[in-house]
Amino acid sequence: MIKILPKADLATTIDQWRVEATVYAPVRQEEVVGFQPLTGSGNGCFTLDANSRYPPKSLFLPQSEALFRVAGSDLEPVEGDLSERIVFGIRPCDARACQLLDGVFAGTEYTDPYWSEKRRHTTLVALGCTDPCETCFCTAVGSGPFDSRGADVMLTDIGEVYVAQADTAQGEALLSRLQDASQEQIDASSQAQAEARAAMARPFELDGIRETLYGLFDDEFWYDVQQPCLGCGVCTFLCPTCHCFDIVDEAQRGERVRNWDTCMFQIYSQEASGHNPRPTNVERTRQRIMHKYAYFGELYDEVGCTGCGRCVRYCPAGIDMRQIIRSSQSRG
Amino acid sequence: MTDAWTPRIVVFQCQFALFSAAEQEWMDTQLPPHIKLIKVPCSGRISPMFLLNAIQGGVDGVLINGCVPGKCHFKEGNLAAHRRLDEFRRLLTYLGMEQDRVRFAWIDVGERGRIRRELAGFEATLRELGESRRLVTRVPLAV
Amino acid sequence: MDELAQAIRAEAARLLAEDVVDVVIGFQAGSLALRPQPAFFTDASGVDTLIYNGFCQNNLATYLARRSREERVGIVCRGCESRAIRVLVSEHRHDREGLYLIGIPCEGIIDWRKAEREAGLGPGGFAEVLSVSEQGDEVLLSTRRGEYRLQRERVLHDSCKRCAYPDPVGTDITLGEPAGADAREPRWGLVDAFEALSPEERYQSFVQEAERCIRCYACREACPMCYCTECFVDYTTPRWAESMITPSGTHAWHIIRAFHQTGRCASCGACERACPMDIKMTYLTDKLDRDMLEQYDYEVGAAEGAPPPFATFTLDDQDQFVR
Amino acid sequence: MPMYIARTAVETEDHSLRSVELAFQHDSDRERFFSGYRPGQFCQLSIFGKGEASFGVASAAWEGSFVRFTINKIGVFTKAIHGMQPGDPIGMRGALGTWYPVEEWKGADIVVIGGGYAFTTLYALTKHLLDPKLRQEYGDLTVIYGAREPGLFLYKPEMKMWSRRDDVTLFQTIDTPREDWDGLTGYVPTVTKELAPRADNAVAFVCGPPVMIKFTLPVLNELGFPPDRIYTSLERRMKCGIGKCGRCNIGPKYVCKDGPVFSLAALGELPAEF
Repeated sequence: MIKILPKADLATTIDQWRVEATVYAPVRQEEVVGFQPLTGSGNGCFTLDANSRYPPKSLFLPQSEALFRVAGSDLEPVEGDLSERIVFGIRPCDARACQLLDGVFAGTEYTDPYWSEKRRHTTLVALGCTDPCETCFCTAVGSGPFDSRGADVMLTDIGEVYVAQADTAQGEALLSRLQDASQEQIDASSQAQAEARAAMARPFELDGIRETLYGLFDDEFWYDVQQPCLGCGVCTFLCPTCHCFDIVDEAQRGERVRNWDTCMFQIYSQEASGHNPRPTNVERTRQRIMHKYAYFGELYDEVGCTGCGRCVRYCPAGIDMRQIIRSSQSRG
Repeated sequence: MTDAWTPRIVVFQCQFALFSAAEQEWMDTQLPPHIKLIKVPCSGRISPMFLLNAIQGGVDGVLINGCVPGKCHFKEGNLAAHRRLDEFRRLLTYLGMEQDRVRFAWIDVGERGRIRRELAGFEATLRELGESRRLVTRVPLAV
Repeated sequence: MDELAQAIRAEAARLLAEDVVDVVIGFQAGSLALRPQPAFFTDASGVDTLIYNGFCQNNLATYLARRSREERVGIVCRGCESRAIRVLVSEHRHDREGLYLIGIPCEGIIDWRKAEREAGLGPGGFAEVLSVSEQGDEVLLSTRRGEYRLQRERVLHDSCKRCAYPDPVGTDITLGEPAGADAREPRWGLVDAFEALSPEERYQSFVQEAERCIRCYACREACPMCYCTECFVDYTTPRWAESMITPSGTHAWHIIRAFHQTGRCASCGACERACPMDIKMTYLTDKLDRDMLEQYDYEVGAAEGAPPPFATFTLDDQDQFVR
Repeated sequence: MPMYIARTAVETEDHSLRSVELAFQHDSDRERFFSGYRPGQFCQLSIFGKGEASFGVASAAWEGSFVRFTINKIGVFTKAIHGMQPGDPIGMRGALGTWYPVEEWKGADIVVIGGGYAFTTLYALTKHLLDPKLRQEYGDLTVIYGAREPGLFLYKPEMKMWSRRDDVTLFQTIDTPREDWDGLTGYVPTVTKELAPRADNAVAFVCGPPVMIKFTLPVLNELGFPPDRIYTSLERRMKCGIGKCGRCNIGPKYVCKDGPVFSLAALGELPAEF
């Protein structure tokens, strides 16, 4: 189903959506863009010129989430917010990240109810990237600026209107009231998509990356690439596909909670006995890269990176994932 | 705020600070329920994190009770405590906490009855300040 | 600037060739034009890639605590780095004999986010900065959409504008011409402005700033002074700071982190530059720095061997025991 | 599932290890647990306010309707368990992970090699094999068990019984000679080499501290055990127990879900991160 969403009608359309669901959109606070539930109407409430800095995976895997509460000697489930949600303006890389994480949380023998329930009640309206950023590399990791996997609706900006393509029943339901796109508009959107794709740099090819990395497992390579690394959690916390978490009892709150965790922290794999299988930043860096580019692929047949570029842009030590992959290939 | 409101006070007390067994006995057993006594080996043991935890947990006032300069059982624990905690109080005040919520009482030998006066005076100050609000963010531990 | 980079390169090459040090810590070009990267040179023939410019934003002293004490380290240092190193040496994190300080004057670090904003780039402008150059008071960004000329003063990092020590102290060699100690803005301007607010405004401002925190601890890791083996936030017995992304947890983090820097912070601003969420917290450490100066006449790293205020207590303090 | 503490016992002289036997609050839970449990698996134990942690099960199914764990007092959680009394409630998830696949090796000789307090799941395995209904389905059963000193052996009464039985051969060894010890001395790898259990038609199950495992595996290789007939159990810091929280992976395998028991052959295919 292909419809059009004129930019002039955007605010009213979103207002209509807000009657039945909570609409999340990228909102700028100071200089930081993040997804927030819209409380007012009008185009001024949100910003579409930049991707969110904080990854929208938090809508399904909040950074801190109570799993259950203890009341006396009983366990009480924590009432999650399961109202219908529409996420407007999520970028293809982040929507695709949600699809990859479905593999982790919903696709295996154990289904994570906290993730899955929130996913089920959410419609993702993705905004394709007609003007990708310098740090974007989605095309290199098997995706692209209009990859609609994970999204329910894909919007393509062709000037006055967005061409809106629905790929799922949820998406079709959302668009049902909109006007059909003309063939001319559809063609324009295909052209815009092709141009964006062609304009993107392709920093590396994925062929044989798994073998390359396995081959380098015990190589000095990891020592070299990790030297400037500070061992903070920026890359993993801003990453749309990093999903590791810690489970903690906050006794004072009476809750068992899970918090995002990161393989870059020393205590992440520290065992109670004091033994740490990843004792230095070298092993930890290797783990981060290999989880995305080797292990994830073995488990789910995809690279666990969507090329959003957040880790590249915000690394305080200027470490660049693309560069690491490239040098692994020239070294391996 | 009603008249029924009573400020909650935490006292961090150096175990050597009172010098008098009778007063210590009173502190240990007779304190009213709104005052919680936490004894430490020396005022130098009081970490800024103790203070922050108390303030975040909604205590209305923290009294730090130690020995006067020169009379520390460990020579200079109280001096270290004073420099550190006084600066920490300044930092919390900078962030909006009322300075008088943290009070020091350095008690010398022979100052019998001083601790009671300090507590009474502190309570009066806290009543004027009212309930602590800023920086109070933590679910208090049920005691 | 290029001359300075040449001089650093030559000195680094000499140190390595003459086996004075095992490694030289400096900068090299990163994959993004605005983001040079800390680099570690172990071979005189490899120093060609060493660079220096105003975009070099890391405090290199951070890497000292991460390296073996046996290693002889040459380190490129500006004012803030050299003061941080003094503290590290006084705290026995590294032996001064094992260090070779290559001092350089600092014109102030350019904030890449400000530069992008000023040029209307950044995420949203989406134009690639292909190269940068510094020409006197101007910074030139060239992109595929054209060139942007920026006023250096407008894009300097906030901490650098208040810097009172742009020239390094206690170095083994100092390259370039002294930058001079004229702070561009009043040194305690941030503290004064904050103190002028009402207590409620101060509190709300702190709360709002902390709200964005994602507890990635980039501020901790970027800080040369944060080298504890186990950080207080990671303690579980007792749990000093709530583990969750809650006001309680993040407030405790920022307050205690700052407080642990009392009398130790060299005001380099690396914590702010590292923050992925643009959180500004140097008004806390500035406040503590000013207090130390006013109370104990102590300046972090300004004098060799000066005892830090929290490690010295004298009976003269008596006068200050007000109650 | 809700459990309660049925019995606790101090295991070692230094009081650092304590065994707790847990009983089920609900019969349905008990049936479900024992229908699935195999020796080598672990459970997540949970005390609210203290957290959750993973422990290998140290009892065999036929021993009775309890589940035993032997726990080293080392952190917040284990300290809390040590302080618990019979009747206290405790939460349990499991059994989780893979097990020592003895059912695939009927007719073979079994060699069990353990060190320190990692002997827990190996005890479960040995005890499982000593089930009168099962014992005759296997060949010789040899147990090599090392500890730093005599007081640190677990399950002393049971060990005494095993040493008297003729359907199991038990060798206990301590690290350095002592006057009050007349058994074997020396580290487990060395002792294993000296005892040289027959490798043809035998399967080895190894568990112990990382350094012991590291040096025992080459010894077994030398003795002629091929990698697919050596199993070991690994330890990692775990949180979720079901392969989602990330931390316990070795390459693409999660120790909690795809382990903790791996054959050496399987480990050989993974990156050398253990």
